[in-house]
Amino acid sequence: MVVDQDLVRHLSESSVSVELQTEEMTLNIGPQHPSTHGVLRLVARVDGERAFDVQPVIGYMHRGYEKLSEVRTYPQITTLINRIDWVAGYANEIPFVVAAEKLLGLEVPERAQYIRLILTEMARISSHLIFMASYPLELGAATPLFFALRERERVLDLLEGVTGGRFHPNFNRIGGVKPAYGSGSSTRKVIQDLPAGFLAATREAMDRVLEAVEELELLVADNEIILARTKGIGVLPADVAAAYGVSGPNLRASGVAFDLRKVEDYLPYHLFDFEIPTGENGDCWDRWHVRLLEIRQSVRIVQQAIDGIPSGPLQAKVPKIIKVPQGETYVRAENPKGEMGYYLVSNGNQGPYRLKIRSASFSNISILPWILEGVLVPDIIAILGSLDFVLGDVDR
Amino acid sequence: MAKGLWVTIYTMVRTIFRPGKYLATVNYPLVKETPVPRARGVIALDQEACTVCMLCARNCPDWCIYIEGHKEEKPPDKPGGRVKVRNTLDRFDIDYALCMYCGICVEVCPFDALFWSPEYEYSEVKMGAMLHDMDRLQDWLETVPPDPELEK
Amino acid sequence: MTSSPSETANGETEAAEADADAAVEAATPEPHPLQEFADHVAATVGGEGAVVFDTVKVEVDSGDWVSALTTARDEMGLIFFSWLSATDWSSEVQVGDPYPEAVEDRIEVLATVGDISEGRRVTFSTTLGKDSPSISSLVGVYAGANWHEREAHEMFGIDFEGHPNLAHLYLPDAFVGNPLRKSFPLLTREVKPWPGTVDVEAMPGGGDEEESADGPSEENPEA
Amino acid sequence: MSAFLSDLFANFWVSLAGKLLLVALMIPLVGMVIGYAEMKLSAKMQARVGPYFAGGRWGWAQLIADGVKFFQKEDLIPEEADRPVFKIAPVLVLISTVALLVVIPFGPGIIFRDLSVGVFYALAISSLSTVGILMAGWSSGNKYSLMGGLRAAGQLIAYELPLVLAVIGSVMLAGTMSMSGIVEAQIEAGYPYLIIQFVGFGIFMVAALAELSRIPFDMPIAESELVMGYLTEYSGFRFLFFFLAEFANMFTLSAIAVTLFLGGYWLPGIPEDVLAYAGPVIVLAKTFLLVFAMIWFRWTFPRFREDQLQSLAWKWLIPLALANIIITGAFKVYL
Repeated sequence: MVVDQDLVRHLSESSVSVELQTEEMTLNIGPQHPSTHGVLRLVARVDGERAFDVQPVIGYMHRGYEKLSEVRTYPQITTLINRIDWVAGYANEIPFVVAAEKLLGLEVPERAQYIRLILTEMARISSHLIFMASYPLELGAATPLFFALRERERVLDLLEGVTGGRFHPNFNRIGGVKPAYGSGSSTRKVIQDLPAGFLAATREAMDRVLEAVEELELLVADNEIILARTKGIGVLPADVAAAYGVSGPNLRASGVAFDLRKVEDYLPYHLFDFEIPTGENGDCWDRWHVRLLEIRQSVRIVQQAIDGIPSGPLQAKVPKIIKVPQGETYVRAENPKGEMGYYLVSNGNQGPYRLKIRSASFSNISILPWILEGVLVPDIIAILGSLDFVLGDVDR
Repeated sequence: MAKGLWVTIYTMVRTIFRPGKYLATVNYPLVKETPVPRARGVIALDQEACTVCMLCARNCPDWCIYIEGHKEEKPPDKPGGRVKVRNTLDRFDIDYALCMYCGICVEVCPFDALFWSPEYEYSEVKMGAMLHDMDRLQDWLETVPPDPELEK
Repeated sequence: MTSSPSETANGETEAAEADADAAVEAATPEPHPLQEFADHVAATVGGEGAVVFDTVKVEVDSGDWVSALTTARDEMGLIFFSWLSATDWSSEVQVGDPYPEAVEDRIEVLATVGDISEGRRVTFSTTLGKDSPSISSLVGVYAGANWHEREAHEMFGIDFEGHPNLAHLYLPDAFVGNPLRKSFPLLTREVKPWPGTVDVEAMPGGGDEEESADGPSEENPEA
Repeated sequence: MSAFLSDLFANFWVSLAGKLLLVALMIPLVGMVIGYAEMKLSAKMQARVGPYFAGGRWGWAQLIADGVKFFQKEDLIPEEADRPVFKIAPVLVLISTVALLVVIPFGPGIIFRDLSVGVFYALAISSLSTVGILMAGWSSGNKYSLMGGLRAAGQLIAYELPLVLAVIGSVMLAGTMSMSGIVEAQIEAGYPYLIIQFVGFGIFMVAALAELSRIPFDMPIAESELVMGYLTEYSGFRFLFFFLAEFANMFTLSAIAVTLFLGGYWLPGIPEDVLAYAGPVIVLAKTFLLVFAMIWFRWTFPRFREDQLQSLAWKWLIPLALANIIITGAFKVYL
């Protein structure tokens, strides 16, 4: 009998492996991916569904605003900076003009302060509504998107009615808010105060926002699948968050009641009654819930501000060509995404010598390598979405 | 879960039966929303009012306004009067592909030659066509709305 | 080529400047409520504290950089890392306006840290030489310094010793140069002529006021 | 004339061709109706208009326009793809849908083929579509597709079991595996099996959603995670096949549920001679009711995570289905 020696050897050497040999795979999430909110790229090394190393790659949207600011005048820069975090464009302008006003030593008229505050809070509401819209979408629920966007549309319409821009209001001027249309004009000078009916329309819109927030709560907070997908996922302890510079609602979700609106004086927030909502565990659910509660607080602030808005001038007396005196200052503000600040170095000219833009999302997503270690691929998306970043705010 | 299902079915029923009240969107090319009067849609130019002072071009953060002009002598109104020198506009282009819609040019114009119009439907297939010349900008002037009333 | 905001050559803006100056003088308060805190921080970490326009700024020696911030974190409770960046102080400026008075050529590294309870914040600053600036990395103290230091590295060419991965953050790997240095030209403004150079004539109606509003004097010598 | 017609249809080949034509026409038709319903209903649930332009009124021609668009598109096949498998996969998915339609009774005697093992056949064929999905994911040469395909495979294994176990109750009660036999048994009993098999019905619908990979079980597609999962690399008419198959599959699986649990073409109070004509209408009405529920769920719920889906299947649905079988058995014995 002829025995195939090769076959025998092959059979004797082969063994059944009990340990499953798996191969690691590099998954390139982004820069074009439906849920990276723009051009964020994550290089994830995954073993099956579990990622053991995720490295973000940013810079696809770097526009060099810090350099561009050095060749522009102060009024021109507000045009640029409301494109940093474009879902809350208005809020970006505030710390910058406040920084310039600080160097100039200007007192901003009360009415202008109130208008700034109302519009900032409306920008916060619209930004948080975008989060309310996009976050369930990342978990697969499409309908909350439209409920949130519908209300955001209402808020943006009001913003547009005042400023003329939905996303890029460019409404703040050093010393106040945009004073007049054709300001140099000797023939036709139109003051840009709030348009008639704005206060009543805002009051109504705020009520509608509250209704929509209730609906969103029913749709999202009442859903067991959402809870299963977010509770205990992506837990961020407060001390780690602080060390990475994670700020805003993401920090408050970790249980820290810290809000720059309470401790800084860039806008007269001390006149109004509002609370700082905080989370308990710092997980994805808390980050969602804190933002939901913040919408309610912002609505409260807007309602109070509308009731108490004083009349008066819209702008302090400023020279026509603004030259900011020498000096340097750092002004930070509580933006919808977190701490937004400008370190302004002026050399006494029409434009800044150096402008450092501290944007919230940049620090907020620097936590990603830490927080995404060892999570499942669906959780990458859940955590990513819960951090609520905007790529313009990351790359500047 | 049940509450979420209730929200969607409730919205569906009320949207079907009272679309006028509850519909959040419009059939865009068929129905159009009116933009607010202050909306920064497109910049209109009043050629008559422009004195070619270059202020807008110089204040533009993007350098997207191109102006050329020349001096023109006007005969005196009365015989024996002074000969008037007037600046005449030869070229006034705004490159909307570059424009950031900040409105600084409109604000700095001392002669009320520039206005914002809320008109928005002027997209083009080719980028070069986004450069509007002075005649096109003049045409936008008709769409400029009166200023809104102010809140007291 | 200087190409945008710069001082105006003619003297018509003097009145406006005087206005601004007066406003500044009137509003700068002398003893600042934060001065005490600034002195306290400076004494604890070993440096010089000042309050500039409501910002507590503490200057430390570049050799004490890490130890100063460690002290700030551990003893002052400043656990929140806000940002780290730098300023290129230079008398020769490629783009934008130079400093009016001569400045010592140096790179100033800035880092702002704060607490997350009372809202106190301190901007630490240290000075480095212009040629191959180098400083110890803060990553061991504040984990968040990682990206900020990478940004400062590519933008200013500062070498952070001990940084785990000092690669480019925004720019392509092959990019040469440090864009935020004052010696780095801004290409977009180099390749296109300024449309404001064309000048027809001084305006008949507006007088000289409008002229003073225009931009760089170099490009518009008539103005 | 009618004698000629009946003679003609008595011919095996002619009747086969006629039935094939009918089935082949029904799939795109049903797919389009459901696709349109999904677009329009989801729009209303979100306070939107939905399609309104194509066709003039209510956008009724939207899906026809979409279909034409898909056929015009370039048929892209990635270089790294396993070409034959990549090409076959969408066809396989569509075929499984067509084949399912064959055993659904639309009225007394109105059935393409009354198999004695109809239920068995339906369940076997319905899992074929998942094989097609696995093939699509595997052959695309794309990591996202691969993950989507593997998720689909995991889902197939996890949900085929509850699906099979859920229908056993009805089969036991009817004592037959023929689809029309089960309907007749329900008519005879005088009540739809839903009344005693509500657990089975619930499990069947959940498993059917998973089988269809629709929200909340759309992990194989999961556009926010895996871009489009196994569909990522498909374009043109191959994508259209998947698209149609999804909607048609919604219909067929709902029709099976109607047959097994909701009494098929039977409605209480309607005499039998009317049923012969009204049967298809009743089946369609009941089926579209279930399809509507599927659409409703899709536009309300988010999606599960893969491991949550697995634990739902193995820890909840399978034990529940087994318990249901035991209880049904006891019920059958003591009745």
